[in-house]
Amino acid sequence: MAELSVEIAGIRLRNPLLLASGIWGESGQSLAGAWDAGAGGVITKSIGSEPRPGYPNPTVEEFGSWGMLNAMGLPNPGIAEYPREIAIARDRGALVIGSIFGGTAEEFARLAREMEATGVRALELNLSCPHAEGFGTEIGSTPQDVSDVVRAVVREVKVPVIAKITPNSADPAGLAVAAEEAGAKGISAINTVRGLAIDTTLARPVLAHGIGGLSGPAIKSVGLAAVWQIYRKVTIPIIGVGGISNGIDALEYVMAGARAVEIGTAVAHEGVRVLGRIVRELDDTLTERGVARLADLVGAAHRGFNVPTADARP
Amino acid sequence: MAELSVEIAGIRLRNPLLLASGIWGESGQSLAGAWDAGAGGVITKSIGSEPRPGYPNPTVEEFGSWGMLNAMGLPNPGIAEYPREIAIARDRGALVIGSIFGGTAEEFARLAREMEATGVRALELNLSCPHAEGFGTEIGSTPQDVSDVVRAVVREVKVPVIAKITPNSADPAGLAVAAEEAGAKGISAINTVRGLAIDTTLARPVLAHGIGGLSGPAIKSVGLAAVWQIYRKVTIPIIGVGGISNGIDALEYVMAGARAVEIGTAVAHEGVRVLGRIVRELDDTLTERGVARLADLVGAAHRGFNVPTADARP
Amino acid sequence: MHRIVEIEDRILETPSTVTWRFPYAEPCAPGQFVMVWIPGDDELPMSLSYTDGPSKGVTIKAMGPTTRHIQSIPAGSRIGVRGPYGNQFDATPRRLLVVGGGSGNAVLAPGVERALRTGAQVTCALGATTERELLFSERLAGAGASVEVATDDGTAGTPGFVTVVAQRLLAEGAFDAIWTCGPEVMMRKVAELALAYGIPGYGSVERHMKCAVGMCDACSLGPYHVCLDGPVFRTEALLSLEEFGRTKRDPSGRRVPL
Amino acid sequence: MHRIVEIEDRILETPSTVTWRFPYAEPCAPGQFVMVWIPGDDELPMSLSYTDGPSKGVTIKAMGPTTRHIQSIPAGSRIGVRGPYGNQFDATPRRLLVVGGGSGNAVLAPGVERALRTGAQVTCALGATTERELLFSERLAGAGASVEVATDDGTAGTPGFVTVVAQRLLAEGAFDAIWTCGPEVMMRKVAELALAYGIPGYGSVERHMKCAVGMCDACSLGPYHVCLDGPVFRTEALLSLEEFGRTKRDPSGRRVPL
Ligand SMILES: Cc1cc2nc3c(=O)[nH]c(=O)nc-3n(C[C@H](O)[C@H](O)[C@H](O)COP(=O)(O)OP(=O)(O)OC[C@H]3O[C@@H](n4cnc5c(N)ncnc54)[C@H](O)[C@@H]3O)c2cc1C
Ligand SMILES: Cc1cc2nc3c(=O)[nH]c(=O)nc-3n(C[C@H](O)[C@H](O)[C@H](O)COP(=O)(O)OP(=O)(O)OC[C@H]3O[C@@H](n4cnc5c(N)ncnc54)[C@H](O)[C@@H]3O)c2cc1C
Ligand SMILES: Cc1cc2nc3c(=O)[nH]c(=O)nc-3n(C[C@H](O)[C@H](O)[C@H](O)COP(=O)(O)O)c2cc1C
Ligand SMILES: Cc1cc2nc3c(=O)[nH]c(=O)nc-3n(C[C@H](O)[C@H](O)[C@H](O)COP(=O)(O)O)c2cc1C
Ligand code: FES
Ligand code: FES
Repeated sequence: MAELSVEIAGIRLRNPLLLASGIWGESGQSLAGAWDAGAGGVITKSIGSEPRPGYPNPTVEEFGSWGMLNAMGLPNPGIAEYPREIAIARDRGALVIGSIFGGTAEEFARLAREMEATGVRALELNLSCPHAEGFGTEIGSTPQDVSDVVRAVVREVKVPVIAKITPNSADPAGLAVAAEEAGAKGISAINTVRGLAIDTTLARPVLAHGIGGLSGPAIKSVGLAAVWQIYRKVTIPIIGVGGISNGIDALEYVMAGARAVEIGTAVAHEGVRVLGRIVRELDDTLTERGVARLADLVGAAHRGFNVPTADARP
Repeated sequence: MAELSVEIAGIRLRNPLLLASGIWGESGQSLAGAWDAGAGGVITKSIGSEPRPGYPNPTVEEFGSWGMLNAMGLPNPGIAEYPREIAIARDRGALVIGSIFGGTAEEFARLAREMEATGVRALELNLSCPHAEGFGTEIGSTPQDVSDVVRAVVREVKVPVIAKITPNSADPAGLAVAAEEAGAKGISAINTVRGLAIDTTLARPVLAHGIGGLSGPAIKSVGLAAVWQIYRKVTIPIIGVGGISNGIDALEYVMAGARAVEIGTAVAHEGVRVLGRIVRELDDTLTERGVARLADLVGAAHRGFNVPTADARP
Repeated sequence: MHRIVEIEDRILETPSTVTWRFPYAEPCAPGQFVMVWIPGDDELPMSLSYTDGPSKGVTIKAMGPTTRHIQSIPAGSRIGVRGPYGNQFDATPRRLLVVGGGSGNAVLAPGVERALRTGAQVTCALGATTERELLFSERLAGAGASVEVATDDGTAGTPGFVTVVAQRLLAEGAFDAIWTCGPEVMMRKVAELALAYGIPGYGSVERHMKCAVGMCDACSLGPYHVCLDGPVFRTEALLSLEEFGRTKRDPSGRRVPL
Repeated sequence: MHRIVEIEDRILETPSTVTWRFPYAEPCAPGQFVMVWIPGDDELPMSLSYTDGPSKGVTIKAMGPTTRHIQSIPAGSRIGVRGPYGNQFDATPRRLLVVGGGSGNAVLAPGVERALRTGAQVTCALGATTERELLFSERLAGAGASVEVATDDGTAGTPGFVTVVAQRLLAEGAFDAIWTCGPEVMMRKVAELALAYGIPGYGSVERHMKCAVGMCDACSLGPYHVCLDGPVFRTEALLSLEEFGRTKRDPSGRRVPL
């Protein structure tokens, strides 16, 4: 048994696996189920000011077993209804992180206050949904935007604030630096990658919304690159997200610089027992390799690594 | 037999399939081979001012059959040596498009003049390599940069100029608009998506350069999203690139708004005969569906499509 | 991945219900559902009313805008299909009681046919609001089931609720299993009967669906997800859920009365 | 994908050549190569000198910085391997003449062993600069090949070039096929002999490699790519190439003299 517990933003997690936002996150019993299945913590669906039905179906298109496109449209019951769901999960002992999204820094701040009041242990700000007009990436695509939102939220709440960063950026690390300077205590990276699928027999996009977000194994390398670059620029802990479906994937993120990871698409078809499986795989791998503490491996792939130049050879 | 020929930037292509830059593009005989295999045109490796060996190996890591990460480091023989390779391809009748990369707008302009003198029919500006320090994305990540480079090049040459845009941006369409306004006659989208792979037994990145670029089926939806968004913002023709490996993939790009497409990673293992295969598949599909001219389908997926709102339902 | 198929056959089953047959090669089992995409309109979960052979089928009742629109879509039209998803009805009962209401009969039909083919004795209690809306009573009788009918307005069979018929059948005969599908108040009643008679019960349940692959939480029902753990549940499990027969979640995830 | 394996055995074949054995489950054939990654250093193409069983092998001659470094890497070290890539030697000759030079002998060895196992008569002409650098002559003689040797300095076998021995063997005996691997000037000579005697010839060729999957163009050789169409080519095809035995491309793609 390796020591899998880690600390992020002042919170000790029994293991580094968090249920990603938007997955099993509308109902308190689902959050509790993910906790019971072995998650180190659960992140709620991103919650907004009002109930929001999301986009019409189709909202999801799967690509083989290596990728998934979705445009849910941030459906959520709204902050007024949601506390009862969090209460159910907390009553079952779950460590809950509350995710919120808004259209302005002020809206984020207001939601943050209400979310904090539910007893969540931290807030994750969704600054990165690639397909919601007026939210998400649109508000999180420049360092200035990120900074404004994080600053407004940090002023309002006592719980640690985690900024969830988009990969759809020339410089995700620059966004993370802006979040850190504005007072964020952690960075989650990444949200989905902007994508689209077209059905050629119908000559139309498959998803009702057209543009969606790519997730699953296809984006693992994209998330790893973001975590890698962010690790070199910030000192606050990083939570890696994107394409993790087994213990080795999780370890790749840890070595790239993540202190914890989130699991999203891997829950599809398998359900939350995937969380327990990945925890076990991580434990087995570390034990097999004689590593006592997972935390010692955070950023391990950076040690001794130098970027070569293209002129290194004749 | 459907009519597959298309016109981009004033050039008529016998079919819409171009060999992508960096694939079979160092040697004139390889370019000629791609032409003989059925390409509508061939794009050279991105050529710079000096010979450049590129990064040390490993430069490539494959993910199953759905993705590939590379960091070649823009190896190229340099603009002084390269004209003899183009001459070989042109002597065999190939329609050649010359790709160039530089560190400044002035360097691009100088290279463009020299590349034009080789008799290429158009120039593609690589504003989008995600892993070459000081080139590529670093110079093509803001509309201002794109505009400066395109403007400097357009001033120097008579052949049409095509700007190759990065997907590693909050707003690829904004980059395309900047290129159009600066005088570009076409947009290629996309180059590879920034990615990284780590080997956990060694605790180090797999590629010698660390960060690389993801290509292949994994990024098809990302390229489609970029083409879709660019099509809604520019009037110049778009060349779709990213993850195309069969006729249906190519058709998806056309319906998203591409007038031609480029084939890169699909050449791996199969060789350039993949180009002939995709042309045949495209032809068969159109014939089967009773479509006389491919050009009629450009942007077809936009017709009648409206983005729904998330509040469309109760 | 969505597969685009052509509706090869369109059968008007009742004034408000249509069956679509379409080619679909994936193996499907009675109880499973597919997501049916009407291009330009919505994508909806539909249980398979025909699960055998290369041509599958769904039977769709007009409930709201999309299912109403569906009634007028002609054969030859193209639809998107993905799936099948979910679990199936137990394949092994020997003496089976089936209690269906409304479009629930369509969900039960292929399982009944399979049970009959494997030699089971099947008794069906099928309900509808009125005779013209009665679904698949002839199909199932023709397949060899013993069929009893109930209509709310008494235009066919026993007047009143089908659960009354079910109660009588349970009092008269012996059964190894009960299957049910229909309005949840009806299914709750059947579940209680199953409990009272000590017979294993199975009910197919509907909740709002989006992903259909157990990820988005839209279809959550207590600790379950209908798309992943269902749509067929043991009726005992259903009875233990405070939500069953009382509330569901709307597309935003809010709890609303059923 | 790279697989990380441990070097289970390290054999010093000559003062400048080492063989690594490592577990590698992929099926491999004589003539094929793998990409061998020395973590922290380069990744290089290496033909397989052992292709059978769960443990494969490569035999590496010190040529430059990485291959020199390799000579001192101990057993138990971890390396990355991907592949196998490329084509293989023709499996069917009955009377085979093999002409190897330097580390080329390692490329030919597993094919010779396979030919002998399938009942072929194999005659090998193996060259080296000096006796101590002679590779695999005992391995191949032990496997049943008739082996003749040539050294540049005359310390073993016929003094001078191995092509002289080959020429004599061709004059004396009858062969269905000739295989060759070694310096390109040597291979060019063998190719000309094959042509003169009207015997099908096969040569394994080296070019700078990066992707190894036929994409980056680093290994282009006339219309071919060594990683995809080779490394084994018909010698007739090689003779028709102006580059063969004369020029190669450096890592930037520039043509440079061989
Ligand atoms: C597993 C499953 C199997 C089903 N099988 C059948 C069947 O075989 N035959 C049949 O006629 N109906 C079936 N339904 C119900 C059918 O999906 C709904 O009646 C249909 O979605 C109504 O859509 P609408 O747009 O016409 O109506 P709306 O006016 O939008 O809604 C009418 C009712 O349908 C529900 N509904 C709407 N969209 C969905 C959705 N995406 N998922 C679930 N419910 C929705 C609404 O909540 C409401 O209760 C099934 C539902 C599920 C979950
Ligand atoms: C298909 C193939 C099979 C080979 N099989 C063997 C073998 O079984 N045993 C053996 O000892 N050698 C083999 N080689 C050659 C071996 O790859 C080179 O000797 C080695 O790469 C030299 O690397 P270095 O860094 O030590 O030397 P450097 O000083 O870098 O170069 C020495 C020589 O090796 C060449 N070289 C360097 N890097 C590469 C590369 N990535 N690809 C190709 N050539 C390169 C250089 O161009 C130069 O000619 C093979 C090469 C190829 C293409
Ligand atoms: C169906 C679905 C819904 C999602 N909803 C949200 C959300 O509400 N808020 C959010 O921050 N991220 C959301 N995401 C993004 C995930 O949390 C995660 O960042 C992304 O999917 C990459 O991880 P994965 O590859 O493990 O899925 C959603 C992803 C999916 C697939
Ligand atoms: C090995 C390799 C080398 C590449 N080199 C270049 C290059 O020199 N210039 C360039 O503009 N794009 C280069 N690219 C990007 C491709 O042209 C293409 O945009 C990208 O790979 C996506 O297409 P694909 O999925 O079909 O490969 C390279 C891609 C690969 C895989
Ligand atoms: S429909 Fe998404 S979890 Fe069931
Ligand atoms: S090594 Fe890249 S094409 Fe052969």
